[in-house]
Amino acid sequence: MRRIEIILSRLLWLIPTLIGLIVVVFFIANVVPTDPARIIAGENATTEQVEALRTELGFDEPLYVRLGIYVRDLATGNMGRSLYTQRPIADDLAHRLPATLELTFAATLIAIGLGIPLGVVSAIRRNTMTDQVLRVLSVSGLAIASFWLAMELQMLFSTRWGLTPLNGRISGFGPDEITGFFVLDSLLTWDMESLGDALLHLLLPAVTLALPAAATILRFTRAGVLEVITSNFVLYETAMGLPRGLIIWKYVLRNALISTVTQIGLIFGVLFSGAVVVEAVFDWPGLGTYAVQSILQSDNKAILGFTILVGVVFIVVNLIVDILHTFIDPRTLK
Amino acid sequence: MTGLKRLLSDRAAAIGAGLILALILVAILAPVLSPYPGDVAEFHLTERLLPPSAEHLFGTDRMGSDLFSRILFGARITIAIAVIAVGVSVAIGVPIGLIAGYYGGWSGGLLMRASDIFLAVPQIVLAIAIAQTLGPSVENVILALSATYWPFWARLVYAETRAMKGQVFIEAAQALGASDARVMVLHILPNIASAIIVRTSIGMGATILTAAALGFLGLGAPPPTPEWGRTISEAREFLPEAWWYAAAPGFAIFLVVMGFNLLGDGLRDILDPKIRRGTR
Amino acid sequence: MTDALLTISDLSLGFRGEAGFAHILDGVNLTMRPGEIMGLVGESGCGKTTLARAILGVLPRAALELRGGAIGFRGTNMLADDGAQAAIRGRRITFIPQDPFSSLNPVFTIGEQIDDLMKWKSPRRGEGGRWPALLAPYGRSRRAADRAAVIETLEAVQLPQPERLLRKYPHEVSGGQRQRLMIAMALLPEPDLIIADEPTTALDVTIQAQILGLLRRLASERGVAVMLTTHDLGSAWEICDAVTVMYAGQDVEAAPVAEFFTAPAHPYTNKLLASLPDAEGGGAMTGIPGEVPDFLAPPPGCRFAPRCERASAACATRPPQAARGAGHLVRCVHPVAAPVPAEAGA
Amino acid sequence: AERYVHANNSGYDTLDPHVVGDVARVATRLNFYDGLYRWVDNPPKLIPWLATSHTVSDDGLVWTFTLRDDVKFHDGSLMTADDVVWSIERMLALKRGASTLFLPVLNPGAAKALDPTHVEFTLNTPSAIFGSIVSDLYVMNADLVKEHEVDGDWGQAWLTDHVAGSGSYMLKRYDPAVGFIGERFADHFAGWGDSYYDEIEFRTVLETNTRVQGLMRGDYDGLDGYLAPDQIARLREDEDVQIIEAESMRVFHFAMNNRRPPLDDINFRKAMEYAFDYDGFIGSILQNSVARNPTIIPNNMWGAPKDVEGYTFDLEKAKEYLDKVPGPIRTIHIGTLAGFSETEQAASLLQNALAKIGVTAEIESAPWPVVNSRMQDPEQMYDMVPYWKSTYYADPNNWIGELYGARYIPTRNVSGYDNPEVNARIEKALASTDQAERQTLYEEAAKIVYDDAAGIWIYNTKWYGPYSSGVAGIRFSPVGNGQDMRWAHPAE
Amino acid sequence: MTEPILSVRDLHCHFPVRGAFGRQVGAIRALDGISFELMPGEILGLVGESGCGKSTLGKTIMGIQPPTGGGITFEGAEIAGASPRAAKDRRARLQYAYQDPGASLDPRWRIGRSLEEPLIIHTALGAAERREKVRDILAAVGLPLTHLERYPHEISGGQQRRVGLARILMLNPKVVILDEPTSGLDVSVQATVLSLFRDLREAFDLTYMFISHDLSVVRMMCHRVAVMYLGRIVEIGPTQEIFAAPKHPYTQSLLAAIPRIGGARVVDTFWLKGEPPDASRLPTGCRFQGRCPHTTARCLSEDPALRAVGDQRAACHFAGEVSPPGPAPKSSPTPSRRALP
Ligand SMILES: Nc1ncnc2c1ncn2[C@@H]1O[C@H](COP(=O)(O)OP(=O)(O)OP(=O)(O)O)[C@@H](O)[C@H]1O
Ligand SMILES: Nc1ncnc2c1ncn2[C@@H]1O[C@H](COP(=O)(O)OP(=O)(O)OP(=O)(O)O)[C@@H](O)[C@H]1O
Ligand SMILES: [Mg+2]
Ligand SMILES: [Mg+2]
Repeated sequence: MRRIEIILSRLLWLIPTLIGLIVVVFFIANVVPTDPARIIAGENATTEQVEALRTELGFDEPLYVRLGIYVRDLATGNMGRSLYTQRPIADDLAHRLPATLELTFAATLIAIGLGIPLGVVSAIRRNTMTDQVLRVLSVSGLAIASFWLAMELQMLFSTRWGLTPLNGRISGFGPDEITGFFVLDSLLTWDMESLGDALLHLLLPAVTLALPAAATILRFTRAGVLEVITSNFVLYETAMGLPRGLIIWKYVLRNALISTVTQIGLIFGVLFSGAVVVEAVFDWPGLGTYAVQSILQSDNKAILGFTILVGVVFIVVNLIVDILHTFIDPRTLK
Repeated sequence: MTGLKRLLSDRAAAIGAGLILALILVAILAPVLSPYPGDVAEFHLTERLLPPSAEHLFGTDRMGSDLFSRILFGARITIAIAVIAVGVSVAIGVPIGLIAGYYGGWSGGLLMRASDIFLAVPQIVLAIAIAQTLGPSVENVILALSATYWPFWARLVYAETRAMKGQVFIEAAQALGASDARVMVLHILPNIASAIIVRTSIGMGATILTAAALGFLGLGAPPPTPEWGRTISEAREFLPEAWWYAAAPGFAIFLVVMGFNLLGDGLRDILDPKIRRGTR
Repeated sequence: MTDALLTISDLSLGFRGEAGFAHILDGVNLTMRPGEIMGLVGESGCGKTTLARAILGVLPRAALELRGGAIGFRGTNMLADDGAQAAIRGRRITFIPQDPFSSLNPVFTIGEQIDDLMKWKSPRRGEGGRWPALLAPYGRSRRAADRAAVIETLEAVQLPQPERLLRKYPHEVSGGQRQRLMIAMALLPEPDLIIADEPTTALDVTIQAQILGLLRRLASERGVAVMLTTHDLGSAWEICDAVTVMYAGQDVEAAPVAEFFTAPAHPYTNKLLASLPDAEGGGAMTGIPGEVPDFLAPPPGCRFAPRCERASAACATRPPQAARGAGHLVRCVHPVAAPVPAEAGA
Repeated sequence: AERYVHANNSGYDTLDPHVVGDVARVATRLNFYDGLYRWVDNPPKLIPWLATSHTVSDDGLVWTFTLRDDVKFHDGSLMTADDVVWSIERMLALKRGASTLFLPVLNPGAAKALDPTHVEFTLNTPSAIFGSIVSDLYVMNADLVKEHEVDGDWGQAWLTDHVAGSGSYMLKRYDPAVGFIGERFADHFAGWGDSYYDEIEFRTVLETNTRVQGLMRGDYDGLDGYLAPDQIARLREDEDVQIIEAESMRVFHFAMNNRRPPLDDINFRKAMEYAFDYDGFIGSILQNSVARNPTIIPNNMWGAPKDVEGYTFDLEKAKEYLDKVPGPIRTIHIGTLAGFSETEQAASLLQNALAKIGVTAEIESAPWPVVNSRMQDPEQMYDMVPYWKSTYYADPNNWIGELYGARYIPTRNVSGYDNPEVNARIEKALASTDQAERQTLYEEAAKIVYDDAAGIWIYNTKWYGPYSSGVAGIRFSPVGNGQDMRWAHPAE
Repeated sequence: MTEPILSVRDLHCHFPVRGAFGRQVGAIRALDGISFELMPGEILGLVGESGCGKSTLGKTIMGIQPPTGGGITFEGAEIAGASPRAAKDRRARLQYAYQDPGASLDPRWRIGRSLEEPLIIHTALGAAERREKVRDILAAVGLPLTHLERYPHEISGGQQRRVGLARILMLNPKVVILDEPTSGLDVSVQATVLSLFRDLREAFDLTYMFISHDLSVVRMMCHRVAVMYLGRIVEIGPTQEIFAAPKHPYTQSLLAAIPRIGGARVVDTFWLKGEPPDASRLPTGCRFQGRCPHTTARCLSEDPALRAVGDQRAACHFAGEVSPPGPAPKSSPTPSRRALP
């Protein structure tokens, strides 16, 4: 009951935040020195053509009218057309979203799979060699520019050693589309060849993306475990002679995860944004590549749409994290 | 004084401080240290893409300029971006967070909602949107980073201030009749300063990474600026043969960000009153 | 004493930190018999908790430095680490913590925490079955028997609706109920000794009276020995059979409860009793001038000497325990002369 | 079945041939659709395609094309003159892509189907180049498209992802984020030889380095041909890769804003001409992979003046000219194209040389659309912009006319250069049908522009088509960039 | 009869309990109709279980916590509802000593600076005068001058309490509200701190409101005692009377719970069951009903008001008629302590 209330109130907060976001991003995107009408009209358009198009597309209207129109259209899922691809931006984004989500999920899984256990180990082996090494690694993980790491990994693993594919989500076109997630689709259609291929393509980008996130999770888990481990209930559980493994991996970890879970929401955002550059390096046909392309083409509406979509995904993920929180930490329901 | 000694006794923090000191020195002394200071703008077309050697420690770039010299000069840009962007963010975010956190209520809520909006999108995405709109230049990168980074500070300071407000000594000061300004500036601010300092250090690192990413995407400084992110993107075309071209700026970024992170971690250990009290 | 349950002899330990070695326990001797309720009293920071934790084996290992002595529980050396201790901890010796608010894990239901305890520490747990520890099965029949015991014990500590309680989270029950729960959990493994570290300090007087009464009744019914650490002499008076006083990491006096309050021999004990608020109102409490010594550089010998009016040069070496009566031991070169007649009103 | 895989540098966001006109995405137009004529080979020549021939009225206004009667669309229906008329109407209505070539000379409704195999276009002004641009009139299956029309959108929504053409390949798969696969259309009117590719796959691979590495790894069979010389050099070392060289018609030059001081002063412009290190740029940076092109018209295009040597890098001379420019000289702004490193390198080189003669220059990098829209606005135009002029049709007007004729100010003549001498010649050449006369007119015009130092002309791009050695039959033409895949086939 | 220096009338302080969407779903009635008077020079004890509203009462009087209803008169003037700053000067004469004095000092300020702060805020004294005054007061509370240079965490709990007092005394207050001034202190330290309170009262002519949950301390220190239960005063009267003959069942149970060293073990016979209910969910009628052994139907419906019973006043329908079950508290409950040498 209380959980539903929490979710509802979070959902309610979402609306003003989203509207605010749209307004802010809209204004940012419209301080442009460029003339979108001219870009749409194409390289060889005459001045009259451009003028006509400008009126037709409503670029003559004052900014707030255009904002109103934009928000109205947005409510119906219409983000306008991309200057560059000429397609509805909403379609473009929807089409590319699964690719980015697949990459981000894979990276999140890797980050969690690496970060949490290593964080726990680092904490319980505090100040040992293991801990020192892990700490150095995690600080390094956070200091590496992901695009650079991506380039270097690609250069070594793909170009030099030929172990992994260079770019893309799969060799050529993917398996028959059901969900848009290649790994899922190839499982659903039991296309093992595509599955292997897709996973191999996923490997480098996901790892690149995951490393800083894993480092963050490691640090938070370590700090969380260290904090929890000094708490009274751990002392009590230890004094009552419960096995160390049970205490650490069940009782301590669950408590330490409370703060880590909040981090995962933020990390998702980090990964999503990291995807912009990492996708660009690996030619991953997702939102990041789309965003970079839109940047190169000065396609403001597309960037606007991308930014809003990222905002929505980010907000939704944080909502999920909040809900998850109520399961991990029953005190939030109080 | 004792603070400095403590800082230096923490190995990680000492390394971090060392790296940053080196960065600052390099930035200041770039004209002296670099073997070819002219190569920031000067080309030697016949010496393009030479591998590292005694003459060119880090090799040469696509225009035949000495990479080592350019990396040294790049440090200046990096410092300028990080210091100004973080400085502006702090200058905006800290007062907002402090006031919103102290007074709370309606206006505080509004301020926080405003920062929520900015935080609803990963910083780099907003920064990209802004930088792309304004056009590529170092000034615009700084502007984009500041405009998108202040909410972090507002958030941090807000949370810290709220926590502080619950502290008995703040209530005691108020009960004593201290004015709001007095309580905020003399009591709250010094007590949350350590959190701000720690985050500033780590924030510098994060800002450098973001700025480099913008440079990499072509949203940063125009050529022939020796900005590190841009140098990496220039280098891409010449990989894997000219490996040094990307390796040098990549490592430079890594070391500097590492420096700030290590320093931040060390400062956290030193400044965190919880830990300090624990040692008593 | 062959019938001793717990024997602590010349225990000396401390913690090594940045500032140096803090010598917390200095030659502590203490004996407990089965079924005895022993009060370990002393002012804040005198090492009560440290001693309790030493017995439980939960002192922070990294900083700990053992200087000597032994803790024997029924012939097992609790300071060694040869596996026998693990079997005793939580089974033969259980623990009631000071703060019931933070000693239960906040994110698991009470039932789940008790289940884990019973899985590992129930008296019905067989020794055999060489399963890797964490994978050991929890048989259905034992589970049912354990569950019955849990319900029975929860009722014994007067917790209403035990079935429902098990489904709750710790934050959903009040402080008094939580402390009852801790008592139940301490009793469930059917131990020989319960270490209760200030179990009522965090509670109100009315609740304290309830909890102490409960603890005393159940302990004597079940024949469990209890070591109760407290700085509240009133609590000690209420439920203890015997009292040991500590000062700055040294045991100074041990006596049966009546004798302790009527015929204290150590100057410190006397001063302590004199510091109690006069129940009649009025009158001046003397307090004890001076401060507790620094553990980093404690005075040699008797640590109370610097604050003691009776101190002399002889106090620079620690006096041995001297018997003052049946079960009444004192460590002082200049004990307070004669036992004061009991009930000698003011 | 043999499949050819091509990695392309830009995305295939739409398959509609009427809304995009850029060279990078020419593959969908050439392979899925057919025009009335088709450009092939190098130097480019027009060959009959959907049309077998045409006639022009004496006044140069009425153009009548005779169509083939055996052209089948992919769905098997026959192409008729009505399809052609509908297609040109569609282009004129959408005002996108190649329509900008037609709009100035053709009004809506000015095309008529005389009978199923004859189409007549009535121009509103004579145009010597009309014959060259009908290759860009891609004919659609009008009936099919009309079925999918929504709200009078001329089938735009549907045609983004679908093909309604008669081209050599039929659409098999398409994903705007990935690319497309075409399947050989066996019934194509032009027939097929003995050897061909059954499938062609065009994939978008934005990063140059990835394309090059992919070709070397064997992921791809061919790439777009405008690679940096360093990449070409690397590819040459790979035994499994062949580089097909061809002189292109893509002139790299600096557009200069002739309207604004100090660039309105011929002495200053001359100083600029002498301040660019042509040899350093072509010789070192581009490693002599291209040839110097002294004027705006590509050397290999007719109409290019023969006796022009080209300006040389001579700072002494530059200084001399500069001294004749009165007053202090302000900072010069050079706009470069983000993502096109050659423009950055060229601008840096000029900046560097200018610094030596006391002129400060600043470089502003921006994406092409931004640069382009600024260039077209006289107020916002940079002082100089280095970029390429590509071949939209193989006629000198594509270069000299569009870049320096007053009629194209400000859209394509971004320098604002307006010289009556030049204008007269360009206008005359546009109206004339006499090839020899036109050639002379263009040669003269180009020479005048050269003497006026209206821009800095640097080189004519060379096309280096990188293909795997298993590919044969690539037929390069500057207009189609060798991506007309029907001629290609696996090597023996 | 002298005028009361401080009087509180029907004081209420409710804390809203908010559910989702910030809507109020209930209230914690921390103060629910408190009235009493404080005479110049007296020490009024305030006892009660944890969470019954003792600190809230103190803070509401101080203006730290705005009241939701009722009035407070200090030195003849109404001060309820005024912000601390508005009544700045008057408040200077009314001071509150925090429950945890360590926490009431800024951890980053040296003791000396903290002590000077009240003077900077309220007076126009020069730096030298301020320092002199600080030294005087510091001596009065029995701390060495060297402590001025220390940080709060560098001194002991008892010393922190002295610093807390010194800080309050800087402004020459009339009334000091001492919130649990000895909780957490060892008996040996407690003794010295209590005698300090007494000495200071003499030296500075102070009036104390002494909040505590330690009945024996209250008994020793106070002239009058008020017993609070869940936001109400359930019994108030002279210390002697309250301890000798408590009229309210709750007071009776409180007294019954105190260990009596040398006497019978109270834990074996202690009769009060249960714990106080959640302050946000008070029952109708008497708020002690759930735990009171004498509950009748009237108690369930009717909220008893404070009324005079003998020398004291109690809020119980049966005040004076009921006595605790089991062994009744002896009129002189504690066998006296033995004389100490
Ligand atoms: N891990 C440790 N490292 C260093 N000193 C410690 C450590 N644990 C405890 N001490 C010190 O040992 C002394 C005794 O502490 P202990 O907790 O045993 O006292 P206590 O008698 O239980 O006091 P209280 O009544 O306050 O609970 C204290 O001075 C404490 O600061
Ligand atoms: N600022 C606040 N907001 C909400 N509830 C509060 C606030 N302050 C106090 N309360 C509630 O009011 C009630 C009374 O609190 P108060 O601190 O006055 O109790 P107390 O008698 O001083 O207890 P203790 O003996 O523990 O100090 C408690 O239920 C408490 O939770
Ligand atoms: Mg303790
Ligand atoms: Mg309180």
